[in-house]
Amino acid sequence: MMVNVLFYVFGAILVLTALGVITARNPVHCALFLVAAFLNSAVIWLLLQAEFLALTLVVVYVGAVMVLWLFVVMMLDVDVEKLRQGFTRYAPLGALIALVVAVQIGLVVHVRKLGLGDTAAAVVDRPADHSNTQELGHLLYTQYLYPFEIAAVILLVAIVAAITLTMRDRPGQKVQDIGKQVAVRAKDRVRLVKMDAEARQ
Amino acid sequence: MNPASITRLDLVLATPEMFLLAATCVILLGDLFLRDRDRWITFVLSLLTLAGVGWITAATGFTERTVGWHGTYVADPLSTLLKIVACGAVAVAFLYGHGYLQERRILKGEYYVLGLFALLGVMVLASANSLVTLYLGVELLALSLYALVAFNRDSGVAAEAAIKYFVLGSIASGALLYGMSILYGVTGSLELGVISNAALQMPAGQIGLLFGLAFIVVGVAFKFGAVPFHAWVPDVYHGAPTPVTLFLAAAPKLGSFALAFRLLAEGLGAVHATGWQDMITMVAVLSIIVGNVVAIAQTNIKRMLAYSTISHVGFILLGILAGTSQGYAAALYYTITYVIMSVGGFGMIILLSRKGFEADSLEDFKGLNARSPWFAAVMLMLMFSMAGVPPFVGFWAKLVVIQAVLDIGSLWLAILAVALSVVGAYYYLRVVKLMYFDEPTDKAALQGGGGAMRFVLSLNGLAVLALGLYPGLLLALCARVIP
Amino acid sequence: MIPLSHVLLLSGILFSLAVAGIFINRKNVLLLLMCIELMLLSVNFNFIAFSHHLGDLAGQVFVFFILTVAAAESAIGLAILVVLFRERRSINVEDLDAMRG
Amino acid sequence: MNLLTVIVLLPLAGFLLNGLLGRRLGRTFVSVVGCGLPVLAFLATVKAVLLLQAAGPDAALLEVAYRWASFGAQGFDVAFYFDRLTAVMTLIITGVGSLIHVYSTGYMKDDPSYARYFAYLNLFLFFMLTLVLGRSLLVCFVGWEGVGLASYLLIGFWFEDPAKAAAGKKAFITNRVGDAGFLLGLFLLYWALGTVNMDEINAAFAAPVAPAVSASLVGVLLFIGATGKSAQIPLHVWLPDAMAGPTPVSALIHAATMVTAGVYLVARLHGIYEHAPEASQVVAVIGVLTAFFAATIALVQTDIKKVLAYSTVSQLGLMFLALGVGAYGVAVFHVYTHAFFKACLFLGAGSVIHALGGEQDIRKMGGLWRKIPVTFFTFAIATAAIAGIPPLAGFFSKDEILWFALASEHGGSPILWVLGSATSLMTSFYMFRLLWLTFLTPSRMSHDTEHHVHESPLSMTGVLIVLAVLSAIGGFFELPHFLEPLLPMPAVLESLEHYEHTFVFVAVAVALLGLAAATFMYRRGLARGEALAARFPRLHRVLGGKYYIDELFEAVLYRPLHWISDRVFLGLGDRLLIDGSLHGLAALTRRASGRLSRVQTGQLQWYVAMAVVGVVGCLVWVWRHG
Repeated sequence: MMVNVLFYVFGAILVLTALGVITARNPVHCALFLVAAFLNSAVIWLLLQAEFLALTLVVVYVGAVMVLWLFVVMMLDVDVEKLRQGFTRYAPLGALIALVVAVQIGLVVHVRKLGLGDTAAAVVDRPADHSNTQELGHLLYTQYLYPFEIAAVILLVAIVAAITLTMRDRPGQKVQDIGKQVAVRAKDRVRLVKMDAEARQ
Repeated sequence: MNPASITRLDLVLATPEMFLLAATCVILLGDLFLRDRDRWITFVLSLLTLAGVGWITAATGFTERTVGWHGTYVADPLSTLLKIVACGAVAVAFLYGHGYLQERRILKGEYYVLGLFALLGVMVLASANSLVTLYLGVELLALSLYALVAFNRDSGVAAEAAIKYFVLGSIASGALLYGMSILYGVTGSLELGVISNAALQMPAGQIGLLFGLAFIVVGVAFKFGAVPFHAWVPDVYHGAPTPVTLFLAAAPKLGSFALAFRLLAEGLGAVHATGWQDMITMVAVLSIIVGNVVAIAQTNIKRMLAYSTISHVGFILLGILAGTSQGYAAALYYTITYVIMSVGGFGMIILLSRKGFEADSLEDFKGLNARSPWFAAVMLMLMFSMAGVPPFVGFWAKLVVIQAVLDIGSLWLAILAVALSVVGAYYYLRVVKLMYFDEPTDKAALQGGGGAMRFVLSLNGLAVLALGLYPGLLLALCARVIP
Repeated sequence: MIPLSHVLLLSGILFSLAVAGIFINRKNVLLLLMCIELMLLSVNFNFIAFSHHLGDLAGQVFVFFILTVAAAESAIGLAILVVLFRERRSINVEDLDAMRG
Repeated sequence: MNLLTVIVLLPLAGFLLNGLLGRRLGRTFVSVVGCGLPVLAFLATVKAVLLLQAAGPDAALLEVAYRWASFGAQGFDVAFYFDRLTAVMTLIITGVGSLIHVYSTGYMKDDPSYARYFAYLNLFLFFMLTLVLGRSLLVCFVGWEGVGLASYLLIGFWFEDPAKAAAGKKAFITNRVGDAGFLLGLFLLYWALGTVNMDEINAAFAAPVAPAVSASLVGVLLFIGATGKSAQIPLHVWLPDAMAGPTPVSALIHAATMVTAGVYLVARLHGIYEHAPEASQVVAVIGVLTAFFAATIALVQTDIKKVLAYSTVSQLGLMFLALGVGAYGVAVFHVYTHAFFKACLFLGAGSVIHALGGEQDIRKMGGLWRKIPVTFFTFAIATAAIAGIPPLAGFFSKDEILWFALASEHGGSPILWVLGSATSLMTSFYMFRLLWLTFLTPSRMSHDTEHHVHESPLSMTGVLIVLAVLSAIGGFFELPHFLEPLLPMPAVLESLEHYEHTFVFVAVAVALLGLAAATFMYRRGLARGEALAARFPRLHRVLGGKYYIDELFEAVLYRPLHWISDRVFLGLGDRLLIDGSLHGLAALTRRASGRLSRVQTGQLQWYVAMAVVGVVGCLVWVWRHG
């Protein structure tokens, strides 16, 4: 019972934060709303016994990915006021679309229950020492090893792509070449010139 | 032995992928130590890699359907064929693009690395036997392509194309995933074989299944670039650097076919008639109409070919919607011939371009016959083939697809397809007219492309003719790999 | 015990909010990317709910992969955005119309 | 030895040799290859005909060149099929083709693209032979498309002139419309019968169990293809424009061979049409209407090639009329005689144009018979032949067409006969008008032009003489009888059986009437009459009696016909029907294209909106079916 109450409370907050994401004026606020949405989701996932994923969401997603987002938001430093012009013009349209999609989805998943009927959940009570993490880990490294490796490749692609696209060595950029610095000789830097003394003019 | 462990068979099955991944990592690292003018080493290594992958795929090719990696991977004749063709397409794309990128000083090793990763994505898709693998294959392919499109960092148009591609592609992934999640919930499994069995058990018109299916069809149509989910195609083809456009038109279409076949035919074959046939029919018809009609108004040849791609996708979907073995074989045949033709078409644009000049306007093809009769003839063959004029291979492709549609008794679809291919002939013909009957605006000899590219491009044109004169071989192959 | 259909409904609402968000934001590409994140989150809800309901961990594994891919996607999307901003000095969606027709 | 394959491949070899090496090896090489290989093909055809004759009346030679494609159990072979019908067509193509190649060596002597011209001409022959020799409808279709391409290349041969290039495109696009019909018919036949071999298709329709497809539907679809290639209403628009090409091309492609491909197709698939009375009726009606209206147009044309072009359309109409009433052999007979006299006329016109340095307007000719007598005599014989003056070739074939139009049990009717005879009258009239104005009336040429008039070289006049002789005696060969084992003649209505000879006289009388009328009208030439009238207004009034009659003639006959031609056919037919349908469709497509392409606004959200509409559509579908 407690679980249900928590679910509805956090579910409501989640919907509100999601609304915040799409309606907030300032991109920084949007990003923060998104963080809040993720945190709420993590709680609900805990209620659904997906402990490992809930923690991953908080640690990896909120902790790393959203920070990256905030960096970019601030780096791009766009004019907030201009960004929201025309917002009200499109808001009704957006609301209408949201309503249509939500009603259609709701009819199928809630009213018709996906045609599955009111089947009882196959949830079994887990023993106290049950570890969701361990089980997931076991699956990932055995049954899902192949997809796991591909996921790794995807991350590699992301690294390669992000670096290719954003790192640039402009001409005239000043960089240190340690090898050259070490290999340098005195005669490369200083030239001793013998000159005759000149008479004062 | 632990039943959950990886067997020797699993390793053998995935040898091509493992080799490709290893070789790509070597290239990625090796390229760091190369100076710009030594970049050809990366190029040669990439080609060698592709040859190696092709060879390994052919050598380990499984004649029987073999499932491995705990049901996430499948090796069958279809996957072997798709992988080999994809390797060939990527190799040709690299070959055509090399000179172009070098001339414009945007040649970087990452072009090849990302291209090879995209190929890996196609291969993953070709061998996918579970929703997870399919999804990861789609994403691996898509992420590599987003980056490739934005590859020329000094081009605002390319960045714009990339962001559009990214946003629309991500929405497509979202829809696809939503569908997959519903499918998982309804059938209780991620493995295509289990899903297929579960779908068979269900009553016709099971709402949950259809609901998931709708989103999956949307995702597949998005990735194919079919109307009304096509909007990214013209802009991305137009904005991306030509070698990348060439790449986009080649291997990814094979991936899209694999996605459609694995998901719709293998996973959801049970709900073909009561499920996705109607939706795919609508999408295919719209694609053929919009693609052929809008192409007429184009003045940019890359955009024109983009719309022509949309119409070709419509034809591929016609084969798929038939839902019969012949239909799938026809669609596969169409896909492969489309890849050959479009690679040639974009190759011609590269050939006509030179440093500081993009031959992407239709006008640039004016009087090509006077400048180079041979390449005008090559382009003529490609255009006629795309228009579906016999004896070129494009005709056979259209013929088998229409045959498949007639076999399921859809006379109206066949009539529509034939009628619109007549409309389509108009814009292909315009290119021919420009080449043969107009004065060249630019009398300079062709400069683009080295000897190797010209040679391969000539072969490419001749292949369209040769495959049209001897269509039996490829047709039989396509029919054999479809179970 | 949380009813399955309520979780699915919640995820449906998230999904439709995400779609609506894509429409409402006419000015900032960045916000479109956030809406896509929201969309993926709703899909994750579906998988976790089904996984819970079926007593099958495969759904959770899928979510794990989606999270991975979403992170990679963010990285690439933001990188493209940075390139775009450098070229155009703007990430206004309405300015993205150099190609049309 | 694969004789049939050799026949087809010889011109292809010519194309490759001339196309690849021609520019380097010089004109002599090009001429020898360009003319020699078609002649060799002709000789090979003769050999094949001898073989065929030895084998018996309804035998056929069959040669499988190679297996093209196989789907499942069904195979597509590239096979060549040679029976009497094919023999006639192949003899015409290689024979007349060779002659025209020879003629071209003189006509195109000074053209800088000599090699390219011969390469295209050989390419055309290759495709045309593929078309008639192919056993399967599919091979036939390859030839069908190929001749379209070759004709496109040749019409636009002088592409420096944009109007000519546009004409080439018009021809190609109009033909594509017809091709859609052809393709659909082909698919339907394959779908229903599992074969596209034409002899097997005929057999299937003759079998006691009717095939699972309506013969009329297939017949009409294939006929749509034929209307495109053979310039019948409403797809006839391209042929007059196609005269932009070099004149020998007009003679070969647009008179003697390619345009008769539609006739060949229908005759070859007579098995379908015999069992499709509705389709046959369509063929007959379209044919006779085309014949009639094209003839009215020809009455008022002033460009020598345009007159001949409309006359070709009109004669093709007569051929379809014959097909429509089941007289397939007679139609082929007319193809055969028409090939001679029309080729002779076109080449003669070419000789005239050549002599006048490019002038094509008959109002600026006249009196040429003294200066270019060979051209004149051959032209006159061919004119008499097309007009149906006995005993020249045209008389025999045309007479039989009109007879069967009236008396055939397979759809003959008096209306068809009346329209056909009227066409015949007009044909005679406008052809003699042409003859008078070009050759016989006093000269209306400028002094400068007149000074340069010269007879054409032997390569051209020799060919003219050969063709004139053939036009004169060709009719004595009883072609319909020769073809009868293959293409049976329709039965004749019993009530009319005994009147055949009467109608022969009527036909001759009609032809002579046309001759008389033209002589009456144009004996003195228009220009002379006008000049006289201007100089001696009094005398003009005194001599007016003749002119009153002229005016009466004009008021009674000429004006209404002109009106019909201008208003009804050009106005209603061309502008309304063609602009309204074909061009209208093209314009509509282009406009739709412009509109639809504006959908692609570049706005990302709009793109998403389209997709969302798609998603919602899919969900609605689910809701209705779930």
